[in-house]
This record gives sequence, C-alpha cells and structure tokens, in this order.
Amino acid sequence: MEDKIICVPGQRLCLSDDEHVSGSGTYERQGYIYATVAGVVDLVKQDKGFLVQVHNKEQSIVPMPGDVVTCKVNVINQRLCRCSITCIGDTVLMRPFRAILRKEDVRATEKDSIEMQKCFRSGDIILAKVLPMKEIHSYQITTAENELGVVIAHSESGGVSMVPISWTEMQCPKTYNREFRKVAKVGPENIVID
Amino acid sequence: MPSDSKRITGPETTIPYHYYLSDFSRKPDFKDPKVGERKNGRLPNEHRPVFLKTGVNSQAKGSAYLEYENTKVICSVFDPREIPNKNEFSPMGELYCEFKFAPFSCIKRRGHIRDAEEKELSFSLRRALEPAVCRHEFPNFQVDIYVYILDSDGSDLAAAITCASLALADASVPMYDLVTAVSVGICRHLQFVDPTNEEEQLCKKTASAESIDPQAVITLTYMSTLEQVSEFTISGTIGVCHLEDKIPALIKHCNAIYPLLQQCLIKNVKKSLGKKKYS
Amino acid sequence: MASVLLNDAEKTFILHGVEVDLRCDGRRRGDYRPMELETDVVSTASGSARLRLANTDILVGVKTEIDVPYPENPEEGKLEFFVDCSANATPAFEGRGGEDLANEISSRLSRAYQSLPLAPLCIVPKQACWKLYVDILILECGGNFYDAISLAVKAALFNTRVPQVTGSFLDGGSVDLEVSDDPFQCWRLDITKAPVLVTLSKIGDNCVVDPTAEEETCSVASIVVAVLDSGSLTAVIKIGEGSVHEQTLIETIKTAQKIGVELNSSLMTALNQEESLGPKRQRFGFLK
Amino acid sequence: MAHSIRLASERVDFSVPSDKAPPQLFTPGMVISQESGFMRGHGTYGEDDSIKASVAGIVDRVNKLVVIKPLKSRYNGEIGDVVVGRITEVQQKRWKVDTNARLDATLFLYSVNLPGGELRRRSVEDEQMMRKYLTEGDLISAEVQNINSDGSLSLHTRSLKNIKYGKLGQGMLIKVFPSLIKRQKTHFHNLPCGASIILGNNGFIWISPVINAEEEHGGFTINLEDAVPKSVREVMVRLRNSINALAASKILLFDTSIQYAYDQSKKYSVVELLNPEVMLDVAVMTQHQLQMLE
Repeated sequence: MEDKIICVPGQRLCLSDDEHVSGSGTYERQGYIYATVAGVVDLVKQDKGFLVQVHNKEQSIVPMPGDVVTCKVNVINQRLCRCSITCIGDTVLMRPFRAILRKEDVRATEKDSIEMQKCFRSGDIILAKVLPMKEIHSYQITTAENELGVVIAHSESGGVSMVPISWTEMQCPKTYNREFRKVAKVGPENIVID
Repeated sequence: MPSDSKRITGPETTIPYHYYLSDFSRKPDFKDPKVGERKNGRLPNEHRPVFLKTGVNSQAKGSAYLEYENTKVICSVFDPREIPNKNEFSPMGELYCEFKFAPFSCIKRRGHIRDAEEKELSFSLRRALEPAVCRHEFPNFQVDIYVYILDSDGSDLAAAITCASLALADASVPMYDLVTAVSVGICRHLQFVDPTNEEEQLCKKTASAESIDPQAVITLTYMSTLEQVSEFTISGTIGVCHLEDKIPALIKHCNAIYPLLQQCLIKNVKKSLGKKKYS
Repeated sequence: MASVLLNDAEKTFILHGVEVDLRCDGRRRGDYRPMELETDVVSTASGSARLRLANTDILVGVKTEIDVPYPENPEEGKLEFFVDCSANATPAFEGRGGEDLANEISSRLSRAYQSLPLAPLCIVPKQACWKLYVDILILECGGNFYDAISLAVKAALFNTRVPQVTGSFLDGGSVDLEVSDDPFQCWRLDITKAPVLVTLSKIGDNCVVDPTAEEETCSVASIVVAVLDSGSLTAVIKIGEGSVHEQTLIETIKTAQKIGVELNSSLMTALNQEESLGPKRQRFGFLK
Repeated sequence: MAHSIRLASERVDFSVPSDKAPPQLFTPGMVISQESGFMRGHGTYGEDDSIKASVAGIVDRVNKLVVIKPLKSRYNGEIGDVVVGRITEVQQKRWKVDTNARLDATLFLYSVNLPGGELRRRSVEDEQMMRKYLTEGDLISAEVQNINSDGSLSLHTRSLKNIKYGKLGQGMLIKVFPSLIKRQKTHFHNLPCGASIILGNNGFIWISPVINAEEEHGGFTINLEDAVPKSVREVMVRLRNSINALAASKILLFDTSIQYAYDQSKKYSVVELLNPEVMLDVAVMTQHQLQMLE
C-alpha cells in the first residue's frame, strides 16, 4: 500500500516510449505521459512493455464504442428495443444512459428471421456491446455475439428468474414454461464475482 | 439552479444603506497609502492565506470549498449528462458553468436570477476551465459546474476558477492540468495582488477622466504543467508596458497556489486508499 | 460563435496558408478586409452607424433617454449595450439561439467601455441623467464580430447628438427639466475615450487579424483587445476554448495595441471625411 | 496598408454594362399569357384562364411549355449534374449532403466506391465504418443520380473513366448562385494557370491544386501532411478572388470566363482584388473580352 504512486491531473508520469504506453486516466504530450485524474498509478504488463494507467475509484465514465455494457430492456417494438445502460464493464453508473438495439444487431446470423418479441422482453437484463455513435442522445448497441444477449429474465407467469436451456430458449423453474430469448453464453469468468 | 420566476424577489428599488455613509461617495484617496502597506498589513505582492477543502458536498460527484479570508467560494461538479436541447453530434463534451453570488454575499443584495455580471463571470469561468478538461472523453455530454460565492471580498473570479478546478479534479473529470487563477489590482503606482473588495473598487473607479494612469484589475488563469494561459481578462485602463512585467508576476503567483491544490488532492487519494484498507 | 462546418482538409489548407502568410482571400496576416461605413442612417435614433466588413453587417442605433442615476454613482449617466443577433443573420439565431452570443458580446462591450467618462451625461446629480441605449443589430455574420461591432458603436456614438437639457430644483426637492426649444441645440459625446476592439485569432502558431468565419472555426483561441486612441488598453478578453502561452499572450496584446491605434485613426479619418460632406450629404443606407 | 474604411458614398455598383437589352422581368402574380394552349411549367400557376408567374424571374418558352426561371433560387437538381456538396449527417446506410438545394441530398452507402473494388458487398462493418469514410463536414464531388418524389436528390460518387468523384482534399470552396454556373460538357477543369477547379452545378465551386490523375488512394484518405506550395496557393487565391469578382457582377462562370478574369486580374495584386473597384474592373474587362469572342 505504501509504495503506491499517487498522482494528480497534469502530473508528468514518465517518458512515452516503446515500453510505456499511455492508458486510461492518462494522456500523452510531447513524448511524455501525464495523468488526467487524481489517483493511483498502475502499470499493466503487456506483451511489449507497460500500459500506464491511473486508477480512481469514482471516475465518471461514458460508454465508448466496443465497451461491453449491462442494460435493462425497457420498450420493444418490431424494429428495435430501447434499453438503458446501467453498467459499463464492471462499473455501475450513477445515472443510466439510453441505448437502442436494432433488429439487425440482435444476432449475427439469420438476420431476416429475427422477431424482436422472441428475443427480448421488457425487464430483461442483457449484455451488449456499444457500436459507434451515429445519432445524438442514444447509443447503439449490439448483441450479435455468442457471449452477448439476455442474462437475466423473469418468466411471464411465475416472475421467477429463468434458466437458459438453449441458445434461443429459457425455462421457468417453477412452471416449466419455456420462453424464447436471445440467450447469452455467460462464461464462467463472468459468474465468479469477487 | 433553475431560475424561479415565481419567487418573490423583494422590491428592486431598495438601496443599501452603505451608500448613505458619509465616506462612501467620496472618491477614494490616493495620496495616503505608502508603498508596501495595505490595510491588513499585507505586502503588495502578498496573497491572502489559502484554505482548500474537497468533498464538501456529498450529493455532488465532486465539490470543493475555498477561502481567501473573507472571500468564500463553494463549487459542485456533477456527473456528465446528456446535453439538453441539442440535435447534432458533438465530438467534444461541454462544460456548463454557473457562477452565482449568494444574495447576501455583496454589499448590494443579489437577486436570485443571474444578472449580467454573473453571466459574464460564468463565461469567463467556462473559458478558463475548457482548455484544461479532456472534453473528448465525454462526447455528447455536458458536465455541470456550479460555483456559489458565499461571501465576496475581492478576487471572486480568481477564487471561483481555482475552486472549480479543484472540484473538477475531485469529481475525477479527466483534465490535462489543474488550473489556478490570481488577480492583481493596479492603481497608479500601487499594485495589489489578490485584491480585496475595497482595493478592487479603488482600482476600478475612474478617478478622473483625464488621467492616463493605469487603473485596472487583471485576472490570469494558468495551467502550470502545460505552461499555458487559459483565460486572461483586464478591466480598466492600462498601457501595454505595464503588462510585460505583470503577466510573469501573476504566473508566479499561480504557480505558488498550484502545489496547494496538488497536496489537497493527494491527501484525498490517500484518504480513499486508507478507507479501502479497512472496508 | 455561429460556426461554419469545415473538414480537416480545409482546416489544414487554411492553417498552412496562415503559416506562409497568404490567407485564403489573398490577405496577409495583418490585413483587414475592406470596410464600409455610413453614419446617421436611422432618422429616429439619436445616433446611428452601419458598418460592413466584407459580409459582416452591423447596424448600431443610439437612443438617449432620461433616467435616474445609480445610487452608487450619483453624478454619472448610464450607458448600456444590447446586442441583437437577429435571425436575419443566420437561422441559428432564431428564437433564443443567439442569446448567449448576444449576452457575451454586450457584457464584454460594456466592460471595454468602462473607460468612457459618463459624468457629462449627468443632468442633475442624484436626480436625473442621460441613459444611452446602444442597440447593436447583427444583420449578417461573416466573422470578426467584435471588431466590426466596436467600430460601428464608436461611429454611432460619434454621430450621437444629445439634446441640451437644463435641470433646476423646484420647491420640495423635485427637479424640473427643460429641454432646449431649438432641436438643433445639441452637444456631442467625446469619443476619444471610446475604445475599438481588435481581435487576433491564433491559428496554428500565428495570429491573424480580422478572421473570416472559416478562419474563426480553425482558431482555438482569440484575444480581443480594447484599445483607446492613446494606445491604452481598456480590456483584454480571451475567446475560444484553447489556451495560449504567456509569451504569445504578451506579443499578441502588443500587436493588437499597434493595430488598434491605427484602426482608431483610420476610423476618425473616415468619420471626419464624412462629416466634411456636410449635413446635407446623400444617405445611401441599404440601397445602391 | 493593413486596413481601409470606406464611406458609403464610395460604394461601387457592380452591374456591368451590356449592349443587350435586359430581358423582361416577371414578378409573382404577373400575367404571362392569356392565350390558351400553353402548358404551365415550373414557376407559374393558372388563374382565370391565364398563366401567371409565381416567382420573380425571366420567362422561358419551349414550344408550348411556359416556364419562369427564377433569378435567385436554391439549386434545382437535374439528373447528370455535377455537384459539390458537404456532408451534414451520417444516417443508417446513407449520408445527408448539403447541396444548396431545398432539401439535403442523399448519398447511399451503395452509391459510393468503397476501397477494395467495384463489386464488393457492403457489409455490416462498412455500415459501422461510415463515419470513417465520410463524416460531417467532409466535402464531396458527386453526380446527381436521381430526383426523389419529394424533390430531394440522390447522389452517387462512382467515378467514371476520366472524372473522379468522391471526397475532396485540400482546397477552398466558394459559394455562388447556381444560376451563374454555365452548363457544360465537363465541369472538371485543370486550368492552365496551375490549379484545378470543379464548377458544381449547384453553385459550389471547388478550387484545389492540380490533382494528379495517377494517384490512387481509394478516395477516402486525404493527405494532410503536405502543405500546398505558396506559388500554387497564390494562383488558387487569385482564382478565388477573380471568381468572386465575376459572381459579384453576375457574369456566367465557365472555364473561359474564369481564365479571362484570371488573366485580367494579373495587373493587380491578390489583396487588391478584394477592393470593389478592382473587382468591377476585372468583371468589366472580362465581359468585354467575352463579347469579342462572340
């Protein structure tokens, strides 16, 4: 704990060279890396040298293209569903951001036969990836990857959390009713938290 | 703070009693002050003691309180939010700055709705902070910065800028550098670094229309690591020749305040690290 | 500012142009575009002026009205600036769109004009004074508002005629104001203490005067300097979101001061020349 | 001399004397013809058995069709026109382009040549990369492909043999009235004075250094490193000011008139070309030279 380097915005951290690359919480100017937030300097080992980062617990973040986000589904219609982003990576947001998931971004294959109602229901919690921003005021997200899609859904009848039984179906443990969803393959590393 | 049109704002025709004091209307005396002597015993180029504190408002993302003796400023910074009423894509985030005097902070009572002076100071505040904030990190969003002058005794803008910079850092808004600001009042051969209200009045009042003596208040905002001036305002009349030595002098003062902000932030980080250890 | 959409290639082109001292319209860094000035264009105003700087078009009208002095300055008149960014200039100003810019300009103008002595505008101390309303209308915008507006304002103030009014105390402390019967018995303001503003826009490593709207988009920071006839500065304002180095700042202010003095004298030459045409000269206004 | 303040009395009238009689001008509501048998075209309306003008302009009769051509208008596109436009918006699979028309034109993703060959399929990645190809503010030269039912234009930038449409690099844009651009076989010119010019039918004129035809860069990467040499820049600036002089005096713009104006402007310095008197002189001399040609 004692040997941690604490820095403040504008503080020069090190030379920017082949071995030190500017990461989050830092910026590069005229061959040096500087800090942009007050926090603790962290060197992350990469294949070549280090990624210099500054960590700060409370840093406000906004979704950036490529980020994996956790969203809650709000409204669904035939073309798209509106969600609100509640987490970016493993950071919980203070206030949610609006996002749109279009029909063609639900899955990578058989795009023509997608029915939104058979993929999501309002109230579902989904994992998605942020697409490059095109319009103001809403992010576009995609679930067109195996690891993306619904992670938590409640059954229509029982209101209990359902368990996935295939890529497209989830089952209610109480009523054994099956419902259609675009199910995410949650890897074991995501389940183990802490 | 949304301006509340339904609030009853007392009669506007009231006049503070100070104007009826016998010595108020008298033009300030110029002959008396000896060089190197100010009312409170300060040297001409001596800054008032600085008190800084962060995290004074738990509701805000970041906040700071600053005190230069009787000048007291509080500032809150909030999380980025979507820019209201905007329809086009903006690759750079925006800063929304609101500079407000508390109604009781000045000799004359201030209204609840921002007046022209407060709006102008808000502009200056924004100009001073904009170059220091990494605005590309929150495209399409704005960060709200609210500065409240609780007690005004000169150097309000400088105090507000320094305070807001600290609050931004406390809110972990990414910044290229911290900014600090210092004012100097000039009146004839006299100069007052970090002027009090009284000294500011002396420097602002046009003694006689014919005089060509310099009389001005200069405020300079500086980013010490980047060595850049982010905001610079003069009000008053001054020759170019005076600026050449005043600007470097002001920068020196800014550089002197800079480490205080740094220390304040380091203390903060240490505190939060300590907390983590126990939790 | 009402910004123009430009892409990187155009910006680069402008930037390189400033570097080699040949701007996109052939000017060097220190050149102004041709300006055109006419005073006394509005018959109902006490003073007015219209200034066209390339396609920036500014109309200024000065109204004189009687008011009570501020209690803190009982022996001075009042001067107030109002800027109207009319939707004539650009649809972006429609509704409240131009309000921010208008507020910014007017507050900065009043700061720069603090040097103008207001004591002559006092009629009866504590009781009555003249209030000058300087209304600025932006009719067309082609960059460089501050310079154009300040020139137009100064010309309008030069043109302003304040009626001769005498005040006398009546019994009971009330004041009686008497306006001279002769409508031509007026006095004029001394505008030697009125500044002109010079904007220097930093583009790349150099500064240019009189930026066009396109150049303004390329510039990250501009310094506006208010300069009096005597060469004294009455205000320095930074506009734009960038920052400048201290040396640049000092150099810029020095350059601006020199230009400001020249600009002041050119303006006075033009005004005197127009004056010499006599009161019966033809008014062109918006025609021809 | 760094600045000049002129008086309104010195204002210059930009109109160039012409020996031709001015055409009759119709104003909205004016009766054009009361005879029957005419067809109403654009800019007219019928009332009480007569054809009246709905815009201010000059009449144009083609057989039985009566059209009023407005003096001043936004750009009315025609298929095959060359236009210069600015991207204003990136949307789903399309860009919106400001072409000085009443509505923004549309440029579909499938109407552009993407790097990697003509026949490449437009993938989802391309859709997400759209902002990388063309983003807000970028200038393009394009051809009008179609006019939609609402009057907006569809553009394409698929280059033909010798015409190269697409993203524009370093240079300057001038905006003039669309009616001042003379319709010609080609609107792309490499002028002998050493600059390249695109006269968009929509009134947007693009001046750039001479484009090397051999250069192959897929069309979407722009070289921002190399500065345009000062000598070339001077030619471009002079061209710009000459064109502005012609436009101020309402002289039709095409390669010959521009070349003449450029030659006439040689006796003045580039900065002098901003002065109204000089602009008028250049315009008058050009007009004169053009008349000699006829």
